[in-house]
Amino acid sequence: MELESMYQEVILDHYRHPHHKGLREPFDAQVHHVNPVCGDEVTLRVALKGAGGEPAVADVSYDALGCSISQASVSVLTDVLIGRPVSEAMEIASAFTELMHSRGRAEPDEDVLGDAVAFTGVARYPARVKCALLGWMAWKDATARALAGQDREQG
Amino acid sequence: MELESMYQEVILDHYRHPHHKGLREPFDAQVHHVNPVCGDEVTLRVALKGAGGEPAVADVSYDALGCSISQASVSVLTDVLIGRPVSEAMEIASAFTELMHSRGRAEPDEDVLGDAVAFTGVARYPARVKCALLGWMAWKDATARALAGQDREQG
Amino acid sequence: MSLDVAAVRADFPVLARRARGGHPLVYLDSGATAQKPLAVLDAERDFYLRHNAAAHRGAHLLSEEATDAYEGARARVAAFIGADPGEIVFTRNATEAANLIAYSVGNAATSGPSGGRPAGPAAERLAVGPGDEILVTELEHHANLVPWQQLCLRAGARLRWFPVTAEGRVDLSGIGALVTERTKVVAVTGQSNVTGAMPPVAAIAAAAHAAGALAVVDGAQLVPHHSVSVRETGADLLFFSSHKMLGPTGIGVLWGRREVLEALPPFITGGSVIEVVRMEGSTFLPPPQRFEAGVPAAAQAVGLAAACDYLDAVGLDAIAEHERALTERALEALTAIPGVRVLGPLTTERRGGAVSFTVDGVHPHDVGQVLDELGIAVRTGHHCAWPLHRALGVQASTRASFYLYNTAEEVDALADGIRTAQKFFGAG
Amino acid sequence: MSLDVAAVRADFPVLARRARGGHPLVYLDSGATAQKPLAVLDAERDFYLRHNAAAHRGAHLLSEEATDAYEGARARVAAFIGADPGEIVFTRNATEAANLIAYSVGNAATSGPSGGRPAGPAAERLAVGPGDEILVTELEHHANLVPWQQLCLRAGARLRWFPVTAEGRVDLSGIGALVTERTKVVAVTGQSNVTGAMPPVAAIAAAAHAAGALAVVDGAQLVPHHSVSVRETGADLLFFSSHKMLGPTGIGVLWGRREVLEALPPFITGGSVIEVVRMEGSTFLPPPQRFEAGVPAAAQAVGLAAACDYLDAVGLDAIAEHERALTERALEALTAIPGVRVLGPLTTERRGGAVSFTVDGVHPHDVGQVLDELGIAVRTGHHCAWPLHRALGVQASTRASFYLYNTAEEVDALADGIRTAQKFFGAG
Ligand SMILES: Cc1ncc(COP(=O)(O)O)c(C=O)c1O
Ligand SMILES: Cc1ncc(COP(=O)(O)O)c(C=O)c1O
Repeated sequence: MELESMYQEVILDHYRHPHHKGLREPFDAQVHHVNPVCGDEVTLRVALKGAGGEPAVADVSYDALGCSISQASVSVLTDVLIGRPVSEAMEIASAFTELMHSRGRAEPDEDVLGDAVAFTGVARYPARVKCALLGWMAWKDATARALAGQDREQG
Repeated sequence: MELESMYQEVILDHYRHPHHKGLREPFDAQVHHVNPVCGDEVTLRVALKGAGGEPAVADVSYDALGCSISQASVSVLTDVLIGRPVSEAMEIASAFTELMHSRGRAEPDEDVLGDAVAFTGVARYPARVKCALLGWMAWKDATARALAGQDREQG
Repeated sequence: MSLDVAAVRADFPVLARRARGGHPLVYLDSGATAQKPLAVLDAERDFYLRHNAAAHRGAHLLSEEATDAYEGARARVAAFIGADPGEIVFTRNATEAANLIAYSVGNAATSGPSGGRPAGPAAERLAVGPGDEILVTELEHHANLVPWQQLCLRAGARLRWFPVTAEGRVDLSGIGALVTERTKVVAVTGQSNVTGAMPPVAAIAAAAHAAGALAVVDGAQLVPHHSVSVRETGADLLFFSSHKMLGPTGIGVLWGRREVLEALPPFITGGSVIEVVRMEGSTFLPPPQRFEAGVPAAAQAVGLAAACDYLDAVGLDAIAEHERALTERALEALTAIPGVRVLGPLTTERRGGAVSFTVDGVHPHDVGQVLDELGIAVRTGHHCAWPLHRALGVQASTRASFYLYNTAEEVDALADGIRTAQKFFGAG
Repeated sequence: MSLDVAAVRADFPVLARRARGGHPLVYLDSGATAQKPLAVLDAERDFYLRHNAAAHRGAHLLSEEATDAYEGARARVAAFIGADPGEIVFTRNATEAANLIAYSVGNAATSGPSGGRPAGPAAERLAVGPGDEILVTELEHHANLVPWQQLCLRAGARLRWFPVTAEGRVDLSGIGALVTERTKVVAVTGQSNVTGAMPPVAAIAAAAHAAGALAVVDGAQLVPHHSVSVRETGADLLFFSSHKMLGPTGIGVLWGRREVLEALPPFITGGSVIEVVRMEGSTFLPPPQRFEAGVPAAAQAVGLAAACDYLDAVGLDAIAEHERALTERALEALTAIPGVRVLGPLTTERRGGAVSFTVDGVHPHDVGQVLDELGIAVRTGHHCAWPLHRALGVQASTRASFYLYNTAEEVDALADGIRTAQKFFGAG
């Protein structure tokens, strides 16, 4: 079966034992994203810290309902992004998005993506790409809002 | 050419020299019918007379814009229907309608239809059936209105 | 009456293809769209190769032939559901047909059926405006729900609905309070695409009529699978899609009782629907022309007519019985698997062949993925019936749906596949 | 660049058939609908035979393939007109696309683009209500006229129009008075289906934009015959039909600038267009999904993409030049016949290949009948442009329209046929 190449052990581990799960204080922005096909949803919070002028990802916390791919993906995200400067995190998110749209033909860079390379096999299943990206899209959205300070107006 | 079988001499004669053309007084009902495909139109008036209880077609007058088939058909109509008891005229109109929907496969009854049998060939051309029926539909409509006395309310 | 599945399958070349991992394709997604027999593809191609022209838009030989083919298809579809040809409107799909009705009753406030200003009690009875109510059910496919929500937004009307029972059927207990003199339209599915439930449409239609409301039936899952005589449904309007009944994509059908269609103002306008056009305003033709704007989808109509021929040749009753047997087998097999919950009725009584289920501990997407890897095509998600899923307390489900070409072995493969998924994810 | 007509014709089997009286078919009615090359029919059939499934409605192999085919078709059509794939909405036909726009700007009064209540200056700029004006031309096909009339009826807005010149072109002399701050939409044809006139759409669009109005172009006769880059037209929205450009019936295209599509609320709603659905209300996806409700016409999209491939392989510029030469020949031949009046411009400058004419003393229906008897297929009537005919002082006309597969000999046959008709009816 090809299943193992899609559901890498890393993915199943994160699915069964998600990291950084739960919504935490403090946070600078919170978003709620939905996959319109299946109703999978994620509520995601971002807290930033200004380290020497360069903002960095202080915390990412979340609550999510969904399939193994969407759950594992957001869990991996927190491992990979927390602690990074925002600019670097954005680059990783872009690399991940690109990887997911590669149809499985891209050579992922493990130095950049860390555990997220495990999702390379998912990219061969276009219908699942949205699952893998759900949390990442939410993170990008929340971070953009946090940076724009929009959260303050929206409460 | 097959044209001659469609455009019978009778049809071309009526087209070039239409009978009973022009709008006349008195009349009991007037209608205006249009062929939505080509804009052909006919304004048609019916005058009835009550001959011993049985109403009859006293006059049919009209003004028409259209192709040879629609023009000739309304001209033939006046020849065939004027003077008949309404019930008989309605039967003739039904027979003509049926003939036109026969796809040219019907055996028309010349005793009933008179010159209108000349349109048998037209029935093989579905797109022209509407042309041939334009005046007849108008006549049926006008006669129904005349019978219902609707004209009085509508002026 | 019985059905020779092997003979049927031979008419559907796609069923012989291999799916993922070289597995034979097990197509259990006919509820989304059906496969097409060669006869349908041949009919469509033959039309293009020999008679293609704009139907109703010319007086030359080809356009006569195209018009005959198109109108012949209308008559064929009418016969298929026991209607008159003049009561059949070709639409883009079932969804467009639902929107046609919703927009038309909204338009009735400003437009008469033939154009101009609305007038008379018929127009008033139809027109939907502020204070009026539209009644649907919580089981509806989005196609028979969202257009009504949007109508209510535009018209200032109110949407109400019958709730769903735990068994996935329409709960009619509140019908007395729900159908009132404010109700303008009662729109209900003939067969749920999720639970398979077949609501008593005739009774619902009767209640609608008693209140002076229009009865609309979503026949998208009904017409492909049962012998339907539209008059027996009691409906005023009923719609369905070609692509779910072996026909081409790109065409759907709206049936309406003649008097109802005659009273409805146009929806989509342009060429072919008009009587007279002036810059200042236009008047409209009687139905069905009034509702078919633009060059029609003649080739698709011809393909749909061929699908009707095919279905009638196999026999709708034989098909329904075949599906019933498959559904029964599936219900038995699935309920026997620990951790599997079927979302609809557990018997085949007043129930069609959509079998949706959840698997404890395995998300529907993951169930579907394992099945796909085994060559088994099912649908995962909310199947365009999100409120129904919410009402049943689940976020999403996996759905197997059956048609005339499916076999008992395929049902067994489904059950085996579910067990494989459970094992893979360490559940069950 | 030149075009090998014989090679092209070999790809269209229908052109080899015999018409009435055993005459070879001379198909001069491509303005109504075009014939289809085998490549288009093969592409559609291949889709059904190998990849048929509901696009965007499943996670299994077939539905992935169907989605890829459908989205690939969208990208192909986008490339054909120099647009981004996200700006392409598949509709039922050009007519439905025009209605989509007309209904959507009407809906903008009560609905925001993603659902909910409308808000913000973008919504206000779009929404059409009482006191607003829609501007069209007297040349329009009913598809780009009647939907606007109906919008005005619903919204209490006012329809205004550019008149037509004696030559059959748009008379722009009054543009200063016609385009005002009340103008919400300016909708104009890219090429008249009757006179062939090609209005200066970029200039009209610029005037519309200066007044803050939307510029809509009916590309139904433009896109099939010229290399079109939508951005150069200046339009905000432009639509056309597949069946007039060698593609299948049952599908059309609406192109819109991204910001414009994003600001427009949904028209037809149901499955596939939604983000979240609750019984209480729904929210909608971004374009193009927002505008494509229901299972899409995937097979037809694939066929249309194949038609784009075919047209690009022959070359749009070569096709335009070929048609220009045929049109020139036709204009010369027809104007040389006493009693024949051509209804459009008499040169090929800013003029496409629709040649409509009247024959003194012979009604268009009778001209068409004689031509049909000679195997020549033309269109007779008002060609869904009744106001234009009225403005030109004629009740109806006969129209010959050309495409890549027509020949100079066919043009000559047309002229001979007209003379035969004159002789038969003793005219001219
Ligand atoms: C200029 C023009 N606009 C719009 C249309 C409508 O196209 P359709 O009938 O395919 O919707 C046509 C053709 O009928 C046309 O020629
Ligand atoms: C019950 C039901 N209604 C309506 C529809 C809509 O059909 P379509 O998408 O062909 O318009 C579907 C299928 O998608 C359905 O299952």
